[in-house]
Amino acid sequence: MLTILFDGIAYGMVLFVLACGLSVTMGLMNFVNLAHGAFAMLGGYITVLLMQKLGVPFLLTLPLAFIGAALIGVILERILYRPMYGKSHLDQVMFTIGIVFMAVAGADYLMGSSQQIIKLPSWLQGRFDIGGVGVGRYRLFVLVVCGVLAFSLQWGFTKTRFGSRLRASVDDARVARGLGIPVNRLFALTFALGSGLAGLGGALGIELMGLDPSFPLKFMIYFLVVVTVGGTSTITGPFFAAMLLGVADVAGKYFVPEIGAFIIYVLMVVLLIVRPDGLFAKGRA
Amino acid sequence: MAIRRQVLKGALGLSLAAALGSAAFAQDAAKVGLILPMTGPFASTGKQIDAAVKLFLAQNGAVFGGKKIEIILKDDTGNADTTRRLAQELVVNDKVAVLAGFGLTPLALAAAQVATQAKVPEVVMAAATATITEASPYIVRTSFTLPQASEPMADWALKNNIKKVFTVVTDYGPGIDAETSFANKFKAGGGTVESVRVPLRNPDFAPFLQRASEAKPDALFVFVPSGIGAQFMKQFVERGLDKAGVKLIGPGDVVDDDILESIGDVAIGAITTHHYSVAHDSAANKAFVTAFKAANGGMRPNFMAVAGYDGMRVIAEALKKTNGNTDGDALVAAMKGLSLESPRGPILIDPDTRDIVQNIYVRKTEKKDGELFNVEFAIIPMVKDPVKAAKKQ
Amino acid sequence: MSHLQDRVRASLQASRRWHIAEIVFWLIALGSFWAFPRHLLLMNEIAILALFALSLDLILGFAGIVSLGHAAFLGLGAYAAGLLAKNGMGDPVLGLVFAMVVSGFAGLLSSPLIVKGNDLTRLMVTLGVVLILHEIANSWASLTGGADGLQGITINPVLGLFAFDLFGKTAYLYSLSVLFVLFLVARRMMNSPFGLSLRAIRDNQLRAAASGVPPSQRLALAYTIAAAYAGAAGALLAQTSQFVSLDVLDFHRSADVMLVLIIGGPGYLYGGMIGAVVFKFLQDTIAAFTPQYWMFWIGLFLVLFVLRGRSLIHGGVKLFMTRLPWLSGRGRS
Amino acid sequence: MSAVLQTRNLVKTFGGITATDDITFSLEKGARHALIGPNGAGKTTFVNLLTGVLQPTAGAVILNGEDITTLSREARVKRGMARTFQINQLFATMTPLQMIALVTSERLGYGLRAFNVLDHDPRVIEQTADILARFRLEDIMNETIASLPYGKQRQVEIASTFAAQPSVLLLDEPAAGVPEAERRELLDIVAALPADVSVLLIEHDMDIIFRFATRITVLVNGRVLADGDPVSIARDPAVREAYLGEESHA
Repeated sequence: MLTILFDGIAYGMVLFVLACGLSVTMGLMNFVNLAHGAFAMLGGYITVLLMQKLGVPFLLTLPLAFIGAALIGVILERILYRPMYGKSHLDQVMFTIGIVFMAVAGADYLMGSSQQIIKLPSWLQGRFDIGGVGVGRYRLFVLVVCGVLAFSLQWGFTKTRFGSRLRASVDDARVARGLGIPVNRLFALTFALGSGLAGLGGALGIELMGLDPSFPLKFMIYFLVVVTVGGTSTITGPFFAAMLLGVADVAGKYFVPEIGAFIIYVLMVVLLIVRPDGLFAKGRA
Repeated sequence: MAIRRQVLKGALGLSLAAALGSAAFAQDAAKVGLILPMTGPFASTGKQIDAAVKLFLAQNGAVFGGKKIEIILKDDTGNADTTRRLAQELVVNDKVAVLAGFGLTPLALAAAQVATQAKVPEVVMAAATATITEASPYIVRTSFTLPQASEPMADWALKNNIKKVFTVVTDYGPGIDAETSFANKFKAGGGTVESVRVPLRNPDFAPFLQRASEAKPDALFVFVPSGIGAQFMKQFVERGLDKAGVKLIGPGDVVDDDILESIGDVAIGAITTHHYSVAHDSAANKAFVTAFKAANGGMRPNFMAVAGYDGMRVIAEALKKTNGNTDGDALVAAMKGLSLESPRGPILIDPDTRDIVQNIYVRKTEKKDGELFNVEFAIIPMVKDPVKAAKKQ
Repeated sequence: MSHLQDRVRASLQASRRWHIAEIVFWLIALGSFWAFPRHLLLMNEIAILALFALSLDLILGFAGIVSLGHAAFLGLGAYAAGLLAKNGMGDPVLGLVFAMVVSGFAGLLSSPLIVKGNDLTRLMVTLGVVLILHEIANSWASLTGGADGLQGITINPVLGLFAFDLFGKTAYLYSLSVLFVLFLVARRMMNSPFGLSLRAIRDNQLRAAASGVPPSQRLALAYTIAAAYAGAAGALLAQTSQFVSLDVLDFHRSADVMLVLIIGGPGYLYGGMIGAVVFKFLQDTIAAFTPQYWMFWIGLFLVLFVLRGRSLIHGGVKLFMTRLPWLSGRGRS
Repeated sequence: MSAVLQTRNLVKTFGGITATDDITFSLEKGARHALIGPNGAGKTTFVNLLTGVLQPTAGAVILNGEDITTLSREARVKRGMARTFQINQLFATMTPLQMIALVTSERLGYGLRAFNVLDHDPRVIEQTADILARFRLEDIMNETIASLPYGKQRQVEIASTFAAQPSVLLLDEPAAGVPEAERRELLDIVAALPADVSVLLIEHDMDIIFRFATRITVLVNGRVLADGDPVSIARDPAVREAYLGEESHA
């Protein structure tokens, strides 16, 4: 029972790291980025390649996955995404679906269509018991890493100057510009951070979610659920949304495996009907 | 500009080849429409079969019964509607004598009606749900059926003191086939079974494996499509099920030779029943494996490849028997009852069901010379598809 | 009757008059039957895709609703028609009507989710609905055949006269006829007061409400009609292939149809049809050269298209279409 | 009393902020009533409450004796309340003719007729032609609205509200953003509005206010500060301090 809760939380944590970047970019520029998962996939493949081809240890590949995805994120933001900000949501959707398609086919071309597999260091394999609760070492590791990340993001978002400027811009980009906040640069930075986090999430998620070229499509819905349910103006919103989703998904499959696959979608549609502006929205559409 | 020129060149080349082809071989060509998923999640199936088909033709020449076999390869991306359309176009436009390939059950079924209407043999080289051959009198199968591979597992388990089994299968045709055939046989022999089905698009096995571990079974019977087998095996070990003494058993898909190496050591000790292992100990197989690896950059052939190889051989033998007559009924009649020595051992096309009859081997995954293999240690000779066999009685 | 009234009447009339290009368009569509006998199957697919895109145009082009899950209604229609035929009622027209009713009803039921909320919520809800349907179709194997697809569909001859053949002759003419009839209906609707009110909502919801147009009611209705149209496309798919697979509910169906409509340009009814021709042609051509990676080229095409190509392509289309008076000033970009 | 539009103790709060604070207001039949106040006084919120864009926290809105507080926007239009917006809100891809024909057909209740065509209905044609003529739009009736100059667009917007045959018309800064050259024509149109239509004018421009208004209500901080004829309002010291004082700063 507790093991299921634990598994769910670990799963939710990865979802959070994967999706939180998306929530900030969506809130900041009101930009619908369906291609977020492509950055996650990129991070995943960076880890796979580094480990398989160069024998880089797993832990070391994680920051590299972050940096790689962030770097590509910045470049794409500069040359491709920026002209899209002013366009309609429909255009943004089409554009980012295009990116997803390219990423999926590109990954297939470069890496092959099969599931990628990595070998974790032995200290991350297996599990141990804490008071009768089976705890997977890797899941615990993920939980700690993502937990620390979530806390530092929350701290950065609420306590630092960067954070307060970001919040001001998310609230109202026009006013923020008026106050002399360099919203564009801020957004590029945030986009990089968001893509980087996605990359890191993708790398961490290989063991839990698998990694193959269809990753961006398969998980698009999960990211979007986290963002829509959690709202786009806080860190805590998506965090709790991801937790809820992770636990509900895992618990649902455990207790009622027959309908396990439905739970997340039903949950989302119900939440959207009850709270169309997100679970934690404060009256802002 | 450069791209355009290339495109033009390509187009020119193609049409030229087509023109020449139809002129030179109009009388003595037998076209085979090979429909495979070359892209998408099941691309590895397509690649294996395509490579095996090419290997067969390279080894044996392409002329049988006075007809030169000409392969037209089409990619259906694993999408059943496309399969149906491609099959129809191949029959109508290209006038193929045989349809072959079919990576998944729905794809094979989608083409069944075309085969019946056009009276063209459909040689199924991969799809493994038992009922497929009943969808059309023109379907001949050279792969295997899941009940065929799963039932012997139940026998083996009962004999080896396994009393309680937890089954985890992917929730689609083949998975359900594997689960029911295993469970029925196992229960009939006095064992107890608990089952869960995993959604086809499942990102995380944790909750299912958790249930499995709480059930404390003697063995875990698993069927998942070969691509996600690795993920399953790792989580199986991560959850400590192997240390708890739970045996991993099932049909051989989960330890597919093609990806066994990348699954890694977690696979060691898995007991599976299947019709082909790359480690099968026979001269024919050694020759096959060596030639296959040489032609494909070291890629191991798996059970898909052997089915593609034998499928081509069945077509070739049928052409020989009919002396080049490409009439569909004649070809199917010629295929019925064909008995061959395949790299996997002896095989027979059952004249009643047009399905394959073959040895099923019990194997254990082991490490040999630094490589992982499914090593065969017992044989159940010439197994018929049990589902259709039961129906007849 | 004043002179001004005559002019008003003339202007209103002009907006729905048939243009020669339209007639030519349909003649070409019919003529292709004899011109390309080897490609009837592909042309049948084009006609079905065109109908599906037309249905999306009704909500996206005319009502401005962005949907990522339009395949939900395609799939429902396909399964509805397929199941009806499987259970002994194989008359194609009956199946078509049944599919339209089922899908339309589903559209009506889900419309409250669509009319409220912003673009993002709509994207999510539409995507969610189609995913749920996909899961249902997958799990409820006793009804739908699950991942194996719906087998054993037998379709009677159209009107009891024309049996479906392997060459796709009947299939193409049947699909084209259905497309044409439903197009006529749509054309009439979009030139009616109702159609005008949809355009009003799309152009400016604030002003529409302030002009006495109830947006929720109209959007719900448009959504229902579009769902029924998508259901018809699904029925055609099921009937002409005598087979239904889970793929009809797949995400790529929704994405493809959006792409199709964007290529042709939304909001003037022909966009979906032109887009369907271009899309299938592209798919076939690209797939012939790089069978493995055509998805990449489609993606690249999309990106470039949205970034700058649209004005280029639509410039050409518009130049041609500006002759159509009822098109004037439509292109929304 | 012949009030066509009234509010009773209307309150609207956003979070902790009270934007509309207990406003009781009445618009007489045939009046030319101006609503003025400094920026942030709550004029726009008040108009949104009247037209149904926002729902009040407390209080009631009464139109021609009927409580319309909970009615939708479009239902209020049907009952005779039309408005223009501070920034033009038009159907950019339509022609003026189409826009006016649309409003007319909606007023006649044709909106759900999916298989009729407009040019078959003499009433739509007659009334559309009538509005086009009255607002001098004949020459541009077949142009795309988006391509018209801003002043003309304003004219189209006012004309389209008249197609709804309102008894109450809310004009939100009708001259705002209109270039000087086109202003005169627009103001002439406002001046020539039929006398039986009651007009509520929300304005900043004192010239316009004193040219048209027969009565003025001053809003400050969401409250009615003063209410009366133009002369008494102009003399009111509280108004001068609160409103005109700030006006001179701006």
